[in-house]
Amino acid sequence: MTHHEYDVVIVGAGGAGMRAALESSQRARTAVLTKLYPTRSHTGAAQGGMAAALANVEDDSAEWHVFDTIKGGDYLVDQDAAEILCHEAIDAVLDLEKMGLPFNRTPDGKVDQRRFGGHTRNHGEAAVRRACYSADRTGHMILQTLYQQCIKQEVEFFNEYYVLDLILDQDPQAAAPGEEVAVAGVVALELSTGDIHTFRAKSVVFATGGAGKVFKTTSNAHTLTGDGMGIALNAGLPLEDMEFFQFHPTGLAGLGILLSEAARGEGGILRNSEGERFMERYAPTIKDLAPRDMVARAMANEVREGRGAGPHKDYVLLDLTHLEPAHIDEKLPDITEFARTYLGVEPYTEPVPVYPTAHYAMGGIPTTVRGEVLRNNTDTVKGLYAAGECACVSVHGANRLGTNSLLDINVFGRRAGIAAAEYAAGLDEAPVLRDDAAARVEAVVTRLLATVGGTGTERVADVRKALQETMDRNVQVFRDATSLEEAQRVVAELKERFKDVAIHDRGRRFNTDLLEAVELGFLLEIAEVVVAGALAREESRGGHYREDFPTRDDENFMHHTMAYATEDGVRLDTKPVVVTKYQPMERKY
Amino acid sequence: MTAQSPTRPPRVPSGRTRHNAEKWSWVFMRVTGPVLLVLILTHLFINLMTGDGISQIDFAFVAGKWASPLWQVWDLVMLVLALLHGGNGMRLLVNDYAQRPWLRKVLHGALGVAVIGIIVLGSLVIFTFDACPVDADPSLLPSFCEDVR
Amino acid sequence: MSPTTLYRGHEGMWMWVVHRVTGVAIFFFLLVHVLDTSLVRVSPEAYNEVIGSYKTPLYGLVEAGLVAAILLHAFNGIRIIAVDRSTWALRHQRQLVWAVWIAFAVLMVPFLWRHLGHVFGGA
Amino acid sequence: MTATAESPAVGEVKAMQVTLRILRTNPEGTADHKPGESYWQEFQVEAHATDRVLDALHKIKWEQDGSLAFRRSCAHGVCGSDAMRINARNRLACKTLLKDLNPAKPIIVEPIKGLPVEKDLIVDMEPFFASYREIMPFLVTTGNAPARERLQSPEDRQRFDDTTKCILCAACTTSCPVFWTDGQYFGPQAIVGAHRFIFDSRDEGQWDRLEILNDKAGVWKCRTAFNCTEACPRGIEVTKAISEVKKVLTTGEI
Ligand SMILES: Cc1cc2nc3c(=O)[nH]c(=O)nc-3n(C[C@H](O)[C@H](O)[C@H](O)COP(=O)(O)OP(=O)(O)OC[C@H]3O[C@@H](n4cnc5c(N)ncnc54)[C@H](O)[C@@H]3O)c2cc1C
Ligand code: HEM
Ligand code: SF4
Ligand code: F3S
Ligand code: FES
Repeated sequence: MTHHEYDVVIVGAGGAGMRAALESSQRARTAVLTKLYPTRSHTGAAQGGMAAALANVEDDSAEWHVFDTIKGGDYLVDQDAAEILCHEAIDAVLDLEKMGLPFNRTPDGKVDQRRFGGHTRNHGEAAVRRACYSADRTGHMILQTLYQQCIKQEVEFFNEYYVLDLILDQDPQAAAPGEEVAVAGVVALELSTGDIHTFRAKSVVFATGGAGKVFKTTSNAHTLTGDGMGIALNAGLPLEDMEFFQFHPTGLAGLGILLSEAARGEGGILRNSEGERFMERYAPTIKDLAPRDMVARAMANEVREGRGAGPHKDYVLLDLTHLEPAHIDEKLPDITEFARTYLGVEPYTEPVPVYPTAHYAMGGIPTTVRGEVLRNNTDTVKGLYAAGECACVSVHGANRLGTNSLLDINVFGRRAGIAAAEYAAGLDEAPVLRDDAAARVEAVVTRLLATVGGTGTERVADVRKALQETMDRNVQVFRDATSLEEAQRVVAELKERFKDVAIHDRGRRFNTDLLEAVELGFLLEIAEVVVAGALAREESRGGHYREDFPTRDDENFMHHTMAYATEDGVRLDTKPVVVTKYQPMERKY
Repeated sequence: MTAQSPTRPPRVPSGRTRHNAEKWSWVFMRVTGPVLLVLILTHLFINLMTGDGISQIDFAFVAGKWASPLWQVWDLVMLVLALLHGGNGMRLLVNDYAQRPWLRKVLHGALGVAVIGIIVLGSLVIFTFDACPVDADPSLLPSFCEDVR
Repeated sequence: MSPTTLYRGHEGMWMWVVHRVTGVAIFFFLLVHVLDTSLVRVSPEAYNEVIGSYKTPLYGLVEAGLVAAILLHAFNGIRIIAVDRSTWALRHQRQLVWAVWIAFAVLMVPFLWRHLGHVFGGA
Repeated sequence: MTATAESPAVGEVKAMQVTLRILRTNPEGTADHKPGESYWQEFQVEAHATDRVLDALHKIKWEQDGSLAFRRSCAHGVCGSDAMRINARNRLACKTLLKDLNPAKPIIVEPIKGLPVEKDLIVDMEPFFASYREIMPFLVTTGNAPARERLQSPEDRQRFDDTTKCILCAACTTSCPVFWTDGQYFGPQAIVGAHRFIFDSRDEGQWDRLEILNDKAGVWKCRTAFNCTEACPRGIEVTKAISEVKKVLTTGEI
């Protein structure tokens, strides 16, 4: 076992982690731990763009952006956070440009902008061009640019170090309200050797990304298993609003690979089997560019009512055939290539089969606008920060607008990095790591490895597949009490089965078999929280749609969900929504 | 994998580049190549395709050719360029395959000696060549030797 | 040695191999060729004797191989230069490889016909 | 248990048997093999023609042999994790469909060549990333940053568009015969990485970068073998990028 000491430890090297690292490493001794090489992070898969009211091509204002974000999030957005997000957006984009990010340009050389769902002019009048982009690989460019800046700044990376546990100086659930709970460090597994490392740190920033792999059909990478969220939950911290999961309308049918909303921003049209542009019925003003939850539901509804295309009538069509091939090649080269490679469909001439795909966790580790992690509705954990998809500030509320996440990781990644470094600077010494800090990780690893060729009878892959299938079937775009209870039962059963999984790899080096088991553990915990939250929220709002409660119920549910893992299962609590300017209204487009 | 902190490359002052040896080697190969093409193909054509081809080659043939200063210069240029081009090509190969520094040194040395040695030898032969050595069997000599005598 | 397979590169990679191999072959031949030609400085007898010993069918074949090597190396060298200089050539490098082989064949066939005639046809 | 067949989206494709021959290496050894020894192992899996090689590898790992080690993340060709040698050519496992491989014959899967193998299909990427870091892959500017964005015309932006697509998968570098001969060569990826900045009108560090590439281990090592261009899963014209850098170095003009 190896021991390390740093001022700041950042877990995750996606957009949020590296943006934080750029700030923190200028101010404090910083280590970045990541289970993947930084450039493999899923930020690189983001396609469409990053929102900022630059007004480079059309009249726009940050205030309109704030309104769209709040309305898009079905009023569950904390409005103070949304104001920060949208006002700091402009500098966030300009900072990236100055770091070298190659945005597409307007003829006069400025950063070009395109339309995206839910982003409107003057509080909903018409779609506005607000998304700054780089073809259809904006996330790739952000990830590369941030990594390049990290190289320039000589940020210290620990690549392929898998963080398994967070060490606090006391149990946050046992601590009285107001009492100080502080972070002491993290424990990580070095994948190439199987060695366990402890990192003592004054501040820790979690930026571990999403948890899309709780679902079967997802745009998310195999590695997006909600580790950070799971670790926080295990450490006694709450997760916020986990029942809100975004289903992106246009995943490649059957595969879930994402085709960016930019396809519709550039003029693509959704059609059902009858060739009808059905979004005209659901959102007469902005049609195909309505927020994702609405489009996804509309699609699922078309399929349900028998207007789906294909042999099984189980998808709808994204039609790009009326666009110029040259325009497609310039603006959407990658996603059209996906359609060719994976479905054998030529988007120039044929419509592309699409169906909603699990995409984005609106919920996550609750934080303040400085990125400080909350351990209940009011108290923060000293020195602990979170940013990016694993965090919930909450700027996305019940439904995230497209392009607001790349924005989120930059704005709040930066804020978390600064706050973490400043906190570390004000602290003489980090809390001492308990002697048994690594014990829990050792125990987990040892327990799992002990099943090698031994007593375990379950396969990780089988349990995971059962989980993903039940989540797809029961907790997807449409939910109701029956489906959710079914999911709850299955997840509980799978948690039992998980205790009996066998690891087939006998070694310690690059034991990816072991990793998948650990990841499955996190997925199960997260699924449990998602389902519990969804069952309790007896209303429909944003990405959460209950068929048995099809309307929004501001009277009883205009609050965030806070979920805690306890001995006897998930404990749910609520947290008020911060409302500054915009009172909830009906959401129409 | 161990923790790595990226090392920044040593900064060189901005401006044009300084170490150009490999560049010139690259350019040299590309300049000499086409010249060699003309020189060698003509050489091959005259020696192997005209007259009796390969069977015609003997002392008299060589001596006959070198009686003309054109062919003397031709062969000399061809010799020098081919050796420099080939020698440099071999140097590139050594760089690619000989990993150990000492081996590289030895091979580079051997190459240098061979190339210089052969160039010197070849030039001497061409310039000090005597088409009609006095003590030779006249039947082996080019026909014009009779006039000389 | 680990039991890996041979990389299945395309024309470019194989022509790289050809260029290397022929370059080296020509180089070593050149060393020998200069040495034997130097014998003209020793005496006509010495030169003719050595050259005469080359006039066997076997050596005739070697000679043919050498010419083949030079032609291939030369034409491919031109292709490499073209590829470095023009984007068109770069994008059509595969077709150019075939052009190299065609040019090679066009010169090799008459040469072989003549040369092998001399080698095997007596004289 | 849950043995439901995955149903492909478009059209019905029937399942078939494919054989994968995988070059394996276990640093800790197995019952039959010494630590670090490489050996071939065959697996049969049930698959669809539209499946990717990555799906087949997952099937093996999930259903037959959990110890099979390989990297992967995004599963759709954008993260660069899973470059490997499939039927003796570098490709991304997640971008290679079985139907494009003649599944009647065994599919041969090996780690990429020229980097130390750590386990099965996992190689040590450190030397590769070290080369990338060496060419100063970041925008270099002097003077005060402007208040707004630096302007750049769409034409100037277009000049380096191709090389911005790189996902650092190493398929190019590890397919280059010159890279195999000696570990000295920076490799095509590093040149692609440098190209992306050299031709960026906003950058002022071009000549520092060019100086590095002008070195013994730099662009002049490239023998235009084109394996890199053919291997690049992002369709980057790698050899063209290298050639453009050579041109700048010989003409002195960017
Ligand atoms: C296909 C796709 C397209 C998208 N398009 C857009 C778009 O156009 N616009 C937009 O705004 N948003 C988009 N999004 C959403 C957005 O890309 C993500 O939400 C965002 O990139 C998340 O960034 P992150 O830094 O939080 O996490 P990630 O980039 O996922 O990074 C997570 C990091 O955490 C590390 N990590 C995870 N677990 C551990 C552990 N246990 N130990 C150590 N390290 C760990 C990983 O190695 C990785 O480095 C898209 C998402 C997807 C999937
Ligand atoms: C006949 C005309 C010739 C032409 C047009 C020619 C052209 C070239 C070119 C362009 C190169 C550089 C290749 C590269 O950098 O990728 C080269 C390399 C080389 N040449 Fe020639 N050449 C010719 C004759 C010769 C001769 C006569 C010899 C031997 C004496 C020779 C030996 C070599 C060698 C050894 C290399 C290095 C190969 C390598 O690095 O892979 N060449 N040639
Ligand atoms: S240039 Fe292409 S092959 Fe090479 S690392 Fe980049 S993406 Fe991979
Ligand atoms: S394969 Fe290698 S030799 Fe050059 S063209 Fe590509 S770098
Ligand atoms: S898994 Fe990401 S590129 Fe293949």
